Amino acid sequence: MPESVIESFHVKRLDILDEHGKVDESLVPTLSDDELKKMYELLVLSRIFDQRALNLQREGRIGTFPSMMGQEASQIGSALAAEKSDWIFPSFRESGVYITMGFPMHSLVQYWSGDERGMKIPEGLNIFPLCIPVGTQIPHAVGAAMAAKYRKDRVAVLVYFGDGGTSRGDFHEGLNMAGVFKLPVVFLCQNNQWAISVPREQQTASRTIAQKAYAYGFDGIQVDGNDVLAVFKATKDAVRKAKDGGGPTLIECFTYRIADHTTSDDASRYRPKEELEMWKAKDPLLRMRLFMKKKNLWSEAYQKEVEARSTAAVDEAGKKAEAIAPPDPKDMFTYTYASLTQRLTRELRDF
Amino acid sequence: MPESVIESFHVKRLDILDEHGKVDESLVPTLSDDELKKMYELLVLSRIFDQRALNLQREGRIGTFPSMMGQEASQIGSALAAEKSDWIFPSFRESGVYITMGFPMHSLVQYWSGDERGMKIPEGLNIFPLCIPVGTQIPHAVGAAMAAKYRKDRVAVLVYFGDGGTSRGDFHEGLNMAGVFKLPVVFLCQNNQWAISVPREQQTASRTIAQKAYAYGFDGIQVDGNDVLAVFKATKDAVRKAKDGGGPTLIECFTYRIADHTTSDDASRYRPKEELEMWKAKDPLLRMRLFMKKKNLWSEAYQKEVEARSTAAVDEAGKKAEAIAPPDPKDMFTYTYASLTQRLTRELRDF
Amino acid sequence: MATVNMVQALNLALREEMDRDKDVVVLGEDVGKDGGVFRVTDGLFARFGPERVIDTPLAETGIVGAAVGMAAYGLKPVVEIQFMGFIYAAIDQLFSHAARIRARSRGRFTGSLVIRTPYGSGIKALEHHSESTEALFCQMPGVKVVVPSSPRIAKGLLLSAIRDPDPVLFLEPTRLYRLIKEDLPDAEYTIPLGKARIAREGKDVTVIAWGSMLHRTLQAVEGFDAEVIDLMTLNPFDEEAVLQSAKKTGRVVVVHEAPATCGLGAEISATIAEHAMLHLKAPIVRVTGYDVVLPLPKLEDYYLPSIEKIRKGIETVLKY
Amino acid sequence: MATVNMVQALNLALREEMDRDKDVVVLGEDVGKDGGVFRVTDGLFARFGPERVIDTPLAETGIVGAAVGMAAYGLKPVVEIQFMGFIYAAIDQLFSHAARIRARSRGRFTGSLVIRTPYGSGIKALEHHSESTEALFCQMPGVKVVVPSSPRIAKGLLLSAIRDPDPVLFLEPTRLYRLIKEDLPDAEYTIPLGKARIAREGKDVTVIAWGSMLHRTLQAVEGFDAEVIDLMTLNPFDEEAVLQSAKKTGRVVVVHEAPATCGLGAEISATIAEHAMLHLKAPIVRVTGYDVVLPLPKLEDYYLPSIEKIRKGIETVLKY
Ligand SMILES: Cc1ncc(C[n+]2csc(CCOP(=O)(O)OP(=O)(O)O)c2C)c(N)n1
Ligand SMILES: Cc1ncc(C[n+]2csc(CCOP(=O)(O)OP(=O)(O)O)c2C)c(N)n1
Ligand SMILES: [Mg+2]
Ligand SMILES: [Mg+2]
Repeated sequence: MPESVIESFHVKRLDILDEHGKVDESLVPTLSDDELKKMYELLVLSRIFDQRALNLQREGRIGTFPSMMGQEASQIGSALAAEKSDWIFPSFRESGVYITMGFPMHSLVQYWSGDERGMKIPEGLNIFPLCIPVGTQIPHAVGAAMAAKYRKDRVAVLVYFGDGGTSRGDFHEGLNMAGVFKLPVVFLCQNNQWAISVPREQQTASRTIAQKAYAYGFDGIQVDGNDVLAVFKATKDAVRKAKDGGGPTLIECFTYRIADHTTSDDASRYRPKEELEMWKAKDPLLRMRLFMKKKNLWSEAYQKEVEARSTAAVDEAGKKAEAIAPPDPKDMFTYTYASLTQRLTRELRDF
Repeated sequence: MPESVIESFHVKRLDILDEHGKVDESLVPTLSDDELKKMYELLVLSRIFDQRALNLQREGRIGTFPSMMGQEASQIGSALAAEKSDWIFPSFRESGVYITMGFPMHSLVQYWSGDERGMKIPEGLNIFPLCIPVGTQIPHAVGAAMAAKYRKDRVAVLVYFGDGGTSRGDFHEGLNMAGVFKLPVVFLCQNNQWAISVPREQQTASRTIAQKAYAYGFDGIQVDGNDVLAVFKATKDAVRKAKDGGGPTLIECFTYRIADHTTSDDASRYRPKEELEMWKAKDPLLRMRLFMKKKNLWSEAYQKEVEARSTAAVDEAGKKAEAIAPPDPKDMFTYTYASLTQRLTRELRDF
Repeated sequence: MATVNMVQALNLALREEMDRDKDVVVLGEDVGKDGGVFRVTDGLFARFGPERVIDTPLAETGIVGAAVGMAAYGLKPVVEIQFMGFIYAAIDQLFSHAARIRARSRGRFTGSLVIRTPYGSGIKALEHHSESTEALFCQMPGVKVVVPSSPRIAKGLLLSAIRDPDPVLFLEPTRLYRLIKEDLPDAEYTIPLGKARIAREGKDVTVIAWGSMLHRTLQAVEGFDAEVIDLMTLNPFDEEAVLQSAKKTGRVVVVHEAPATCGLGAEISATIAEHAMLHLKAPIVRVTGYDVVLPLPKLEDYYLPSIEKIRKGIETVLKY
Repeated sequence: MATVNMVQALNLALREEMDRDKDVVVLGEDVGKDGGVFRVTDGLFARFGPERVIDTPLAETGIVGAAVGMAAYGLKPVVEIQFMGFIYAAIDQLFSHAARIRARSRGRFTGSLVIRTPYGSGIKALEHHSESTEALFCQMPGVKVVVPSSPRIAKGLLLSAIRDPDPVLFLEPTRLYRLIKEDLPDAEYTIPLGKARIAREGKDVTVIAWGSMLHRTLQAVEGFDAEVIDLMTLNPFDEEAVLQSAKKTGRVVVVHEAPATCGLGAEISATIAEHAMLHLKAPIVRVTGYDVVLPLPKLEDYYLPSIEKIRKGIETVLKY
């Protein structure tokens, strides 16, 4: 009767591919050579897109931009685990997710240049526009999952957020609902160790982000977020579990934000250089390359070819975006309501 | 390297006094006979006050009232563990907490009769007015604890909320901050199994409320909320830990709402009768009486005397409240701002 | 032909629309087994089951946020917020997302959802149970705000709200829930959003009101040749109807229970002062609640616009 | 005598007040080591340490809710919300508690806190970084709302806001952060809340503005004999000053970047239409943003009241 233990939890961590390209064969997801190459090529493409965006910003051709450098494995690994019919709710740093899901790169450039037309979501693609108020996209994903469950559609919903996002009430209310209704959601936290200048330990006192799932009655797992194979496997498993009615999963991708928070930020004000250097060595592209090489899937020539192809695609996207005529000022009246109100009609007339 | 366990938790439950008045001697808090009697008498007084309030409501002399019946041990046991200098943030059902802290009963009656003057907090009493928006008092407690810590005051902050309150973002953001800053807060959840018509299992999928603490990096414990000794001990320990710089604790008082949600509710619409009967047998007053009897601290005469004294005090409070002259209508202009604005001055002039 | 009060009318609207369109789902606190604290969703749980009449955890942000996701997916969520005083935690989701997702996604996703909530004073309730902050929501482009004034109107407006492609905040005056009974036509009918209603024709003065204040106003205008406008949709409100009447009578009184400052009366008055000024014979008078923290029941009646205060307002403008 | 921009002026105000009163603490996201994303709290962390300059988790509800508790305990919390677009999650705590705790506790506890936040458009920022929803907050009794229009004014108003016994929402126009430099007197000075300022004397028309729109207005009135009022405190606003000027000139234009509907311009216009109508020679014109979802940078300039639009408004009322 006295003091008794009534519940116990064990938080797991998944690592498959280490910094030296060594893998745990027992855990490597079964992927064809082509699939591995596609995976690697998306890592490279995202990196090149990201670098280009940073340049465009420096040249003043786009506005403030949040770099995803260092988080490629977390984004590509997870997005590749989703099917086209699944629903994706990104945060604001997920260029890699948009690219992997087939969202046009030139639209991303157009959007970041301050043109809302870039966020027109192509029909047939179930990805939400990016979400800037931190964590607020989480309940949207939960609602979409409720709808999918009600319609008996076999879809999983993936929602992305950062370590900072886990502090918001939206995170709590969303995950709690997902637990109560056993919804097909995969909660993907990219714990990149920083929320602008606030380090992970000051964001929450819990040892891991993954363990927060147990507050909601479902499992959480931490994965090496710079290990694209581990992220892919964990997400694939969670997506399957979701579709099989097993309910939600929280995946903590343990990774790092290599760049400044955004182009308006100066991380040197608050972030120790050594930490940055330490993480640069864990580069997700590098270790994947070493792994591919061992499998004879990688060569200098191949690398050059992939980079050239990616650069060409990014050039193309940039050109295409710049070629778009500026929006008609009257465009701002178009989408506030389905149809113009009396007042908007007057305002438009006098515009 | 592969799948490894990186964190484990064990959620404990504390039971000391069972339904038959049997105690676990190894855990009984050391309380003098007078302290035990005071404890018991507060249980009785709260019960009698609660019954009276329900009658006053039926007679139309006060408005909607939320009964605390069944939760006396959770409220009195925890409030007795606080010192007068500690800060208390009740929810809306905590008549027993107000009474234990020495808040005048006639003021409670006055407040529930629809007169805000009843919530005038006496100087020297650090208790907040009751809080109706569920869960929103939690961040206030956290802020008060930050202030106390900054001032280096040796105080603990107790905040009360229900099982439903744990679903709100305010709960999450508050507990997370308390964990990060290691604040002297005791989070007291009265899990009375219902949030109006929503049963505990539909409020959250976690097996316990206590385990939610681990999402914030501190300990949670479940106690038998109908066991005043267990509640007292757990709270006392948490208060000491808080004052010693050990940080926050989440205490789940596992109890039951015997009455309807409020006098405007009809629980028979949604609640199984058997469940209610089952819990009535766990009455917190009954088991304390049996325990006191074993210790020769209880007799029929004592019971009669305590009830008579309590009834007299409640009669007195009722009379005092009813004797208060209705508020001056102009009173509503007094406390919106520290001083009247131009507009309020005009409105008051034309009133 | 059924004779019903507003609670029953709203319940009928929900039931009929859910029968008609299986994309309509209801969610909120205690809307299921309990049928809602005011019984507006009574019987829906039994009829449509827990997948369509969803008792949610106590989490207003999450509820409205989830509704945004449901609407994007293609459902028509009808959220109940238990009282308007508890809607503030949902404002972020409503303003930042429901109101903007159409614009943000360039029409691919819409925030086609309804948030129903009891509102207003006059039922001697606890703190936070008498809020009337409708103007907060009229300010946000992308949001529509509707207030019915009778059972028949409530049913017609709720059907329109559910079928509307934009997010609609549907405010239900608690004072009217059971105050009035009305006959409902058997045939389905809707009342368009964005249109006001002349509740009473008149020549000397225009009095504009909505919800429970409309009834006080109709009592107050006895003996005056007053035109009474029931605004019904607060945002976007029917400027044309308001301006037309203001130009006709040249005298305007706006009545609402919210405090004067930045209440909807301010917008109505400003619109008239901008577009009908030359037709005005008198100042535009607002008869409203005071700019104070809403008092508890004992002083509630002193806070609210009374019939006397409304008459005084009318007499003031008629002096000119 | 220091010549500073608004960021520096605000920083000085915080530093001096924290030196003077150790109950003043600063909290928010990135206010510590980083000194705030606009550097308003730069150097405070080094000077006052982590107990007084508190980097919080990313939780707007919790931050403002905690400030309510701190204020009740006796501190003077100065909260920074990183952008006004992220304040909505804090509205519940601000409206339900900060604004009411004085009334609820009958004066025992007060919501004496300041919420600073950058606001307004014109810096080509991302979505949610250009909000101007000041009128939302002017509507809630118990809350004060302040907007500075220059470095000197910013410092004086912030000191008053921190010392004010009621909750103050202090809106900092991002467009002005570094646009203007001004000399600050060395001696301590404050600028009282609730009082407007005649920024320019004139006879033919009264133009009312605040924050960054004040500067456009001052440029726009060139060549007109216009009186320009810098409102400075939006709630409670200086009715007397506004009415006095309106009665003097008989013509009023209100300028703000928020959409017209239920913007503060509506309240100002309604107040004049109620209390100075007989002195008016022309309709009251509002020059505002459009009632649309705030466009992204490419269309920002088309959304905002331009000098031309303001001049057109003035010409309109001068026609009468
Ligand atoms: C609700 C809200 N508050 C503040 C901000 C400003 N802001 C933008 S990103 C950010 C930090 C987010 O950190 P995290 O969630 O870890 O994502 P990361 O930036 O690391 O990808 C902040 C504070 C915001 N966008 N939304
Ligand atoms: C934010 C908010 N939403 C809804 C309500 C209406 N309401 C009052 S009490 C209650 C249930 C609270 O349940 P719980 O937290 O378990 O406390 P209990 O009533 O069981 O003591 C609800 C939904 C409220 N007061 N506040
Ligand atoms: Mg981060
Ligand atoms: Mg409960």
